[in-house]
Amino acid sequence: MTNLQASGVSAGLEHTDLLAIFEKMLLARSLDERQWILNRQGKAPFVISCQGHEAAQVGSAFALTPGKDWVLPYYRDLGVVLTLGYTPTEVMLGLFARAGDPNSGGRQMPAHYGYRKLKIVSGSSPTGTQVPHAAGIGLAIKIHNELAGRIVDDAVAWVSFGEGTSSQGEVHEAMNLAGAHALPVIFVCENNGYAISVPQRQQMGVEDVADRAAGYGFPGVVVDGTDPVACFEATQAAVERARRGDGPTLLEFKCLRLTPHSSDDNDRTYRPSDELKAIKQHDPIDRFAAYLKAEDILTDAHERELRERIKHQVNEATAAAEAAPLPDPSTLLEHVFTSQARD
Amino acid sequence: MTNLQASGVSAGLEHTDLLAIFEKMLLARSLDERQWILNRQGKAPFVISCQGHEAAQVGSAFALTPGKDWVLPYYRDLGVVLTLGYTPTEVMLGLFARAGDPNSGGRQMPAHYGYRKLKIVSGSSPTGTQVPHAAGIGLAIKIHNELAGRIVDDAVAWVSFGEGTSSQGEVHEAMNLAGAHALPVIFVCENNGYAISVPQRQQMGVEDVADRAAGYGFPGVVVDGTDPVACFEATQAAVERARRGDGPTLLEFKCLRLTPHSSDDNDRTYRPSDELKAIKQHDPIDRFAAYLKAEDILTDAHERELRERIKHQVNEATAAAEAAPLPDPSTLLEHVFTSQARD
Amino acid sequence: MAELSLIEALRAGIDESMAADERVFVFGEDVGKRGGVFRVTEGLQAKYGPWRVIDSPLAEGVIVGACTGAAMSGMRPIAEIQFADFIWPAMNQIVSETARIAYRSNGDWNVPLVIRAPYGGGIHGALYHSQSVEAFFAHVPGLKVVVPATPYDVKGLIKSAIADPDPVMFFEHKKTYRLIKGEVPDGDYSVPIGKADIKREGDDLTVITYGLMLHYALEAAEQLAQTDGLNIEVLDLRTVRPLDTEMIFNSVRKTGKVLIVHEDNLTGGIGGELAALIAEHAFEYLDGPIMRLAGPDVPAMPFAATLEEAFMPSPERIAAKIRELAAY
Amino acid sequence: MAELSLIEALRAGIDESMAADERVFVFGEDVGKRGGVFRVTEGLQAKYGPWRVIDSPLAEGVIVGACTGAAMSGMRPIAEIQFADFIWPAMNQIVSETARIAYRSNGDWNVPLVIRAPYGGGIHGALYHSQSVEAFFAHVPGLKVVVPATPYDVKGLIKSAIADPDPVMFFEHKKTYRLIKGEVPDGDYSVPIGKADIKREGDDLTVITYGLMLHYALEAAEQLAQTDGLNIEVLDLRTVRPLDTEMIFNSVRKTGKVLIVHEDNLTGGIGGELAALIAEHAFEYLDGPIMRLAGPDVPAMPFAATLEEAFMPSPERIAAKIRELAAY
Ligand SMILES: Cc1ncc(C[n+]2csc(CCOP(=O)(O)OP(=O)(O)O)c2C)c(N)n1
Ligand SMILES: Cc1ncc(C[n+]2csc(CCOP(=O)(O)OP(=O)(O)O)c2C)c(N)n1
Ligand SMILES: [Mg+2]
Ligand SMILES: [Mg+2]
Repeated sequence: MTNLQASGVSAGLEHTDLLAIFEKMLLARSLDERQWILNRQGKAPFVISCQGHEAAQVGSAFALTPGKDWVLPYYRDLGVVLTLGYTPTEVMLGLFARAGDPNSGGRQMPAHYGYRKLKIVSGSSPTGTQVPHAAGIGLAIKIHNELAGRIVDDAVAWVSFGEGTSSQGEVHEAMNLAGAHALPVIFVCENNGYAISVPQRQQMGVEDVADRAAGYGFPGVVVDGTDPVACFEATQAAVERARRGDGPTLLEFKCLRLTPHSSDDNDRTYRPSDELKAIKQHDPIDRFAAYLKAEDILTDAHERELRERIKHQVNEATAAAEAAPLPDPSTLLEHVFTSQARD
Repeated sequence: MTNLQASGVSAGLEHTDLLAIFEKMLLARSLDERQWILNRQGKAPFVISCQGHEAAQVGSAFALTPGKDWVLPYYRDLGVVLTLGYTPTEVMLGLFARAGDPNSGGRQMPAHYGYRKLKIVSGSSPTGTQVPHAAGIGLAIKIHNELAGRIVDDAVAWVSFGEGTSSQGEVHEAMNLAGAHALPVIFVCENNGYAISVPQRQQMGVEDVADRAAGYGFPGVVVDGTDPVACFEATQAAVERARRGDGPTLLEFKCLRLTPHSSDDNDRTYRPSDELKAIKQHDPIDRFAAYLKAEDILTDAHERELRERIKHQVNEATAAAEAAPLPDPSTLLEHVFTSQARD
Repeated sequence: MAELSLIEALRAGIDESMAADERVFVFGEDVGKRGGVFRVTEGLQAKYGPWRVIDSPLAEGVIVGACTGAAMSGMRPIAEIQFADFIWPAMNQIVSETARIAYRSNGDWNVPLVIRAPYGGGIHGALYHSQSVEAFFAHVPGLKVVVPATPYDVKGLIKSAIADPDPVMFFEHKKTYRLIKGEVPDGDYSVPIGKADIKREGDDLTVITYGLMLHYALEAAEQLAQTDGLNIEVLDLRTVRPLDTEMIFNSVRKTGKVLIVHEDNLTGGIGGELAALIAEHAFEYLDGPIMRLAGPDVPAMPFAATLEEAFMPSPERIAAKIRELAAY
Repeated sequence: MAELSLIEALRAGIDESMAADERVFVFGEDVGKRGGVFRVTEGLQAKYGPWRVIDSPLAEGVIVGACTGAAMSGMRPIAEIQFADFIWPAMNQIVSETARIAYRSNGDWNVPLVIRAPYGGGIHGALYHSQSVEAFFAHVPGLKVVVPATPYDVKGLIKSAIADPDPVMFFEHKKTYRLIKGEVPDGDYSVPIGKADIKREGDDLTVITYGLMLHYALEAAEQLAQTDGLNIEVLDLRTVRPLDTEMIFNSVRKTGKVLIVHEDNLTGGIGGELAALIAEHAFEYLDGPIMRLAGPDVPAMPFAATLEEAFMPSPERIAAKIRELAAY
């Protein structure tokens, strides 16, 4: 984080941008924390967290153009979808499985994002299946440009997944395809060192997933995932490369998992107790706040005001979503086919 | 091939070994050529060739210990299975789908090898499925050694596949597993530049499949696949590494495909005609013969005698296999389950 | 009107759809210069260029996965799986993704994707180039599963499949590609997905079938008309999901006797679903047991001619089974 | 004798098999320290060490593929798929490899492998943690498919599965893990694969079912005995491939009426095969249509409680269907 100021400047981020990033990080954290409270209150059967990934998510998503670029997030990416335009209420509608949940109308578990109007592509639970979709969207963009003989579509496809998920064959197949045709895809590995209980050394024989990119013919970049500016910068470079038609990049953000895998997990059964203590020292929110204050971009008063505002937003979102109706059981059979729904 | 003599010596190969390698290469080529003739005569519905891969196959297999090491070849590996102990008649029984075919009793297509007594593991048509099996055999060996607290089983699992097949997700998954646990597996990619009609540049964004190994935490080695001694040496080093418990190696043998993909293919539809002419200049058999003669290891007379002997063997094998009975239709329902057959 | 082989009719259908809609592209192994190992796409790359007929890497998971992504982004991909036997690496995509994206997004997204694959045996394809896989996909809600048997139907159905806003599995019996010829109208027409077709009218007994077996069943029926005076109705499903229950039940009501014939293994094949539907909803019209004739329950069709022949249902075996049921 | 929950009985069976045979090992995601996300293997790594209970990478293809290789080399692996919904990346291995290695090698090789997976819904698992997948595998020759419903059966069947020289798919309904308790004998016993079990005798009507639905069917049967004086036979398949046709046909001969109940989607589910077998081989004993009650034909079970409930067959719905059939 030492060179964060420098990169903030070199990345062309204004102070207002840095504050906007901080705010989205805080909002993601607050919404996430509230979800755990609701879970303990018996009001939300399932929570899966972004805590410890906020810097990577918000920083990276900040380099995308909402509504233009295609985004295929995974279940931890609350920070990503908030940055791209989800409202807190929409997030909470998903948590409570309400009919108005934009992801799925309450059909999917919480955090299974998807929102056509934001070009956030519907995701699922099986790990890694979104990565071929991103390659396919990249292929479609490439086809448009090749048929036109020039770049008529400079959108990119941004897709994320955990380091555990990088073991899935489909992730390999997608990266290989993207490498073969220099497709405009940004592969983002949010590496938090665990796949549920399985530590990275049990998952693979390397330190850096980014090392794989060389085997596909494109750059792999390791980034401090607790530094939002570094994540922004790395993503921006990848986006520019992709828009130019130069092909994919694999970004590996080294993140922290500050919570158990999900509300169904108990990480004390497998995680050394001192490890959690140690990583909490690197909490991306605290670090970014400290940096912004050290640089006089954020004052204590401003931070308090921000936190108040966000708390209020989260309260409102929770109340609105809780009051919203559940899906009508009579809708169970709808949308098996699109044709059925549209004619 | 210039330093072939040096490597032959440094690899500890005696002249008799070099001649044995040459003989197996010749035998593989002869059996293969005969199969095409039989195909054109309408006697064999399907042929798939080793032509252009003989040096890699025989050289590499020569570094294994038959009956001790586990071998999972793919359909081109006639040279491998001959080196490990298949007789020409057994090969021809497979070609003619005879009841006595050791692979499958005539159930599988030709070249779908498998022979329990030789520890050649039954293979199939879907490309790449054998690679996880090899990782699993490596895992089993590792388990034996870990449970014993020392190396009680120093066998290796040797598995091969084409460069096109390296795109399959299962290949990635298997290499990743082998890398995570330093399993005694030797991954052999026989790269002939084509997956049926699809040239390598359309399959992947890299020159060398071997580059992928770094992403799994083990060495990847590119070897001239027309040089049997180089292939032997590289395999021997990988075998020693694996026997010591130091883990896998990915060997990439740059081979030539001197024939169409199979007897069902017509490569004139996609292969530049001068390309085939050019690669024929590098025919591994011719090159090795020239080398052996230059080194006075082989004389013209000896070569003639060898070719005569092999021709005779191939004749005998063809006649014996052709005369052998087809599977009895009443056996169709057998061996769906092992229990059924063994009790 | 022209007489075309099944493969020519299929190619013509794809060609016309590609000409009419620039969003349509083909993605699969060897589909480009080679025109596919069966030559279904022969000439199409030369006509439409390398970015509309694209050779994929050898990886079925990403063939279907990438096409699913492309379809979500607005394209109309046709994924070719070289042999139906090689569709399994794509199973995760098909079942978990392609088939349920409309449902899971509550209708926000859809996947207009055709997945084509040659299936079936009798061509010395052995254990891994002969399989019938339609029943697996017919068990997946969210998929339509089409198995045409004639040149007319294949062209009409591929056009419907490409135009469909939802995923369609399109299985072509590889033995019919060049064996089966028939009249195909010039120009545009389509055959609706989900409609069966009575390929031969009769009132003694209904044979329900599809694919290559349709032709064997018709052969058996013709023979029995001459030798036994039996008047067999032959119902070609054409689509195995959704099933055309109306036409099926109507035929059963008329004949009272049903033989189901498929090449796929007996246990768990389409025949089970058909028999269950009939045994529940047309029970009172049945004059005899619902019989099935199908491939035996072995993992697949062996290579040796002796064993392959022992596996395949044939016109003779179908005729024998019809006689048995007719005599009930 | 002790009263155990289903998960305790399952764990005991695995534990005893591991103690008895050093070739047995467990390979799957989170099976080690975490003891599996459902805790089936809890305590086993502590007992047998990290090389007999091994955390796999997150890749089902190689979980099954590596276990298949290890099994061929003489081990007796138990592969755990964390949720049945996540078995699809392994479909290629299971269908193309595991299931047919014995057949394709003409008996030269065999694959003694157990693939375990929790399946089924009713636990807020949503679209991807609720699926029933048994019918897909019951269509694959070369596989045995076991779906036990009681602690006694689960322990006896896991022991048979581990001892079996061929691949066995072992599906455990995750809602039964802690919900269902029962007497389990101390020490070694086994339950044979392929044998059904009459869990309740009766002569008015046969309900054929398995898994969680067994318990719902028994509840419905008890209720109807009291309210309607109906005497319902409840047949627990326990194994869905191979089916115990003898016991099935015997029950149908006795009652003349059959209701098949499964949680899996209706179309293409096990019910189809059952109905077909009965409609062919016990036709003359039928006093009414063969009815099926099953999960509806939607891609999977939604998350929202309202929709999940609308999906699940319940004791009440089973009772209503029994009444309908009994009145026929
Ligand atoms: C195909 C598949 N297998 C297993 C699971 C169960 N599962 C859900 S998340 C997860 C771990 C993912 O780890 P990683 O990719 O590192 O992401 P993280 O949760 O650490 O961010 C597992 C095993 C799944 N969802 N899909
Ligand atoms: C899963 C699967 N998909 C497709 C095929 C058809 N097929 C057989 S060999 C082959 C090309 C293999 O190329 P490569 O791996 O480079 O090996 P080579 O034949 O060149 O030695 C293809 C596409 C198959 N056998 N399996
Ligand atoms: Mg992780
Ligand atoms: Mg090749």
